[in-house]
Amino acid sequence: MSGKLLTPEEAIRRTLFDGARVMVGGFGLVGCPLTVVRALNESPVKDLTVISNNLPDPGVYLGRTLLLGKVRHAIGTYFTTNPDVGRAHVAGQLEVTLLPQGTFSEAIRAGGAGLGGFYTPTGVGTLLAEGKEVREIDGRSYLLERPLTADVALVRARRADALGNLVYEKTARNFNPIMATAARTVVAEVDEVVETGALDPEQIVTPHLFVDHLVIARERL
Amino acid sequence: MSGKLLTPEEAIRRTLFDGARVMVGGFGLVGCPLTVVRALNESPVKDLTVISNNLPDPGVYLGRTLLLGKVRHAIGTYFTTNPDVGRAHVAGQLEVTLLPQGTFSEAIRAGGAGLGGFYTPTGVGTLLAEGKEVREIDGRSYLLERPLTADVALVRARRADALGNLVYEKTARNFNPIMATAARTVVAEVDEVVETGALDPEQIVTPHLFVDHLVIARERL
Amino acid sequence: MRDRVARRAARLLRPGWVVNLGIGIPTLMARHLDPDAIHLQSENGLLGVGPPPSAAEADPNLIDASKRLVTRRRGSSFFDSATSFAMLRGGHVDAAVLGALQVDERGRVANWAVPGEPVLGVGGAMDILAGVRTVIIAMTHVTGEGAPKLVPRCTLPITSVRPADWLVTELATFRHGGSGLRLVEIDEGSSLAEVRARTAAAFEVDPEAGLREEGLP
Amino acid sequence: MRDRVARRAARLLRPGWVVNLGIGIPTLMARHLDPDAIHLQSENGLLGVGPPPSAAEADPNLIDASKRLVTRRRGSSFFDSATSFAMLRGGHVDAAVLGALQVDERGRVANWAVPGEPVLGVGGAMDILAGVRTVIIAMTHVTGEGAPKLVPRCTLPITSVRPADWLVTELATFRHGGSGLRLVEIDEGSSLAEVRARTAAAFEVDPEAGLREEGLP
Repeated sequence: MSGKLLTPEEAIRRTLFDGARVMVGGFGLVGCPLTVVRALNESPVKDLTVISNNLPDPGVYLGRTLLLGKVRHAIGTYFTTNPDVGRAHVAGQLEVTLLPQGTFSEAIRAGGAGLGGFYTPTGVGTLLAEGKEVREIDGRSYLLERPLTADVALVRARRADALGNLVYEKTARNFNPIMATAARTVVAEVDEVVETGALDPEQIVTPHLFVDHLVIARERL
Repeated sequence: MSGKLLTPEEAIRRTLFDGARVMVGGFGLVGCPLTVVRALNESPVKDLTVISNNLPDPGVYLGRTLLLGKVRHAIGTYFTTNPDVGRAHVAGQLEVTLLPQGTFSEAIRAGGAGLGGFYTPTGVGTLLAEGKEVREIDGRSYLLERPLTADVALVRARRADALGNLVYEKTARNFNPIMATAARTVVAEVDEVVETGALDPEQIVTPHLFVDHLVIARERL
Repeated sequence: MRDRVARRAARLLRPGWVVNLGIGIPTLMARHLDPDAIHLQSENGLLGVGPPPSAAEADPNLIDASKRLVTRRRGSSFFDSATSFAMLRGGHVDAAVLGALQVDERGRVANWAVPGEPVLGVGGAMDILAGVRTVIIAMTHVTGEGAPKLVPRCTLPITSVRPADWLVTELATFRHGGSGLRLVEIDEGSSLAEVRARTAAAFEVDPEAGLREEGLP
Repeated sequence: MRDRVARRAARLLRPGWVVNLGIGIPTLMARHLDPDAIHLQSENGLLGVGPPPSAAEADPNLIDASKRLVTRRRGSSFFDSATSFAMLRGGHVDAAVLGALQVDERGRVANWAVPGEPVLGVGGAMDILAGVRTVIIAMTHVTGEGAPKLVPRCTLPITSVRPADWLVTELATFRHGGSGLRLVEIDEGSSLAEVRARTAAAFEVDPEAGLREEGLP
């Protein structure tokens, strides 16, 4: 039906590798590609850098990826709700890079847009400014932030057409559309794949040129 | 019906002033708010800085704004198709700032997003890099570009709801959604205002918090 | 007590405003707001947050930034996180109400990190303080142990160099202007003496502060 | 002659590619492309550009970046200009075909400004050269006055320091690799001698260049 359609296992096998940088959509589990993350957990890949707002939830999905020892470095904004992150970090098993959520989002967008960096007022004068260039522009101070990119992005959408155009579902949209722009290879988990032409061209959020593979969700929130 | 609804004349009178920086949507006349621009031309405002991809078309709409002597400075990407721009520039009556179209778009988005600037690879080593900071980041050269903001944005959308949420029409979308984020006051010209709740929340491109005033179009392409 | 803070903070919001409510006391404010007059923005990508759903309405894909199930109001819209923070950082959101661990005489807020523990969460608070037009801090006046949270200088890591504009507690409301903290309202159940006793920060007192339980200037 | 250039350039595109076509000769290519295999992106905000409309189909709000009326293909999408250039600059578009005034031995392209005249238009060419994966220049081999356009060093202002990957004219096709220009195909109506005579730039010659009218390596 769609040349982009793969099983979750195939999608992981074809795209991920030891040491890969992988973006995973979701604000908590809302908008997290559950089926694909489960396939990741069942695969042998390891030493991942995971770029995701959190590592949700304790013991399951990305929380389980962490417990399986597959995550070397987590880049995100809010890991407080998963105590395993703190434990792994204190034990020296997990590097954590924390960014303000707006900076995290903008860095992903910048990565997808081919930019070399951007100046944001967020975080100036705080602990998260440590080691970052501060620059005064028109009398206001800004931090230089670098783009985030990845080898693979695992995103969740509501629906795809056969070409790979995506539409999202309510607040499950969150980081998914920007992550879909910022990785070399993009896997989108969807509830259904409709025929090309069935999505309103004014309503498509992620045009198909950003999407490499589609996976049908086997589980939902 | 909508508390944001004004006549085009009122919208210009309430928002524009001599010396204002004004963004105007459109790629040529497609997506240009024709009714509002006509009201601008009939108003006494002058000494404007116009931020628009072009000044379309020769002798009409923004081309007429230019001939009326209201434009002091034009910031855009492609003025070649309006010979009056070249004439006014050579005569010393019009300052022109030329940006690559991607830089222009990104600068408007950055202005709306509260950023202090961004590094783009576009334009490095060309005439348009003159006077701009060049920075090497991870082995590639980038130019520092500054955000663009305005006092007023005049944009064109297909439809608004009473709150001011906007949806657009085909390639008339172009610069309008980003300009709607980058000005202190935003006037949106639309074909119709529907009741709040009539627009699909997944389909709204410009949420109402960006829109101050609505004007019903009196003329169309 | 927390609800009393929420009610007082709600009175600072103006009709037509777009408002972001943080975690903690601010989430209690929604019930005190006119839903036709105040538009709630949630940084996970929703403008037009509605009240909690009935069991039948509950949609697991419709949450707010506190990860609570919500509904949506008529005229709401969904957007991605970069767009959401462009709204917040870009000055398009009229007000935010945030909780805090400390606020100091400069109006600076500490609400994200505790010394001695690994810092593993920051969320959106830094962006909100960087960009939202009016920032209101809603918090208890003292810690659970009775220590003042209004201090001369934050001893906890600050969230931003940008000062909060208003500070609301169960005892009082302060305005932070260019010249420091100013007490503008005292709760009818409290007194200037009590406010002074439980506040470590220096502050000016508005002559009418005691008269302002209903309606601020 | 221009159509011959367009036809040869079209053969460089691969099935499944997303391609941006510039103003001039590139706009003639669309008719030589399989619309199910090549997706045309237009920087004014459309992925899935279709052929020109019939009079009945014509929609003034549906244009390409050359401001010509177009139609849209099934599966097309509309987006704003910042998103469109994020695609182009961010490396998400497989190929672009651009016209040029000059191309030099380093593969550098001049296609936007003429010395002595005020520079009043640049459009999207600089972003396209900065970010699109494969850049193909499609141009006449010499100027209207017969002067070579393939020169040792551009004398007109360059559009980018990034070299073009392919250069197609009515006489020949060149590949630009790390080591300079390489002639890989000669038109069946031309000869190596003619290409040399009308080219001011130095170039290597692929031994099979004369045999490649149909299908490139």
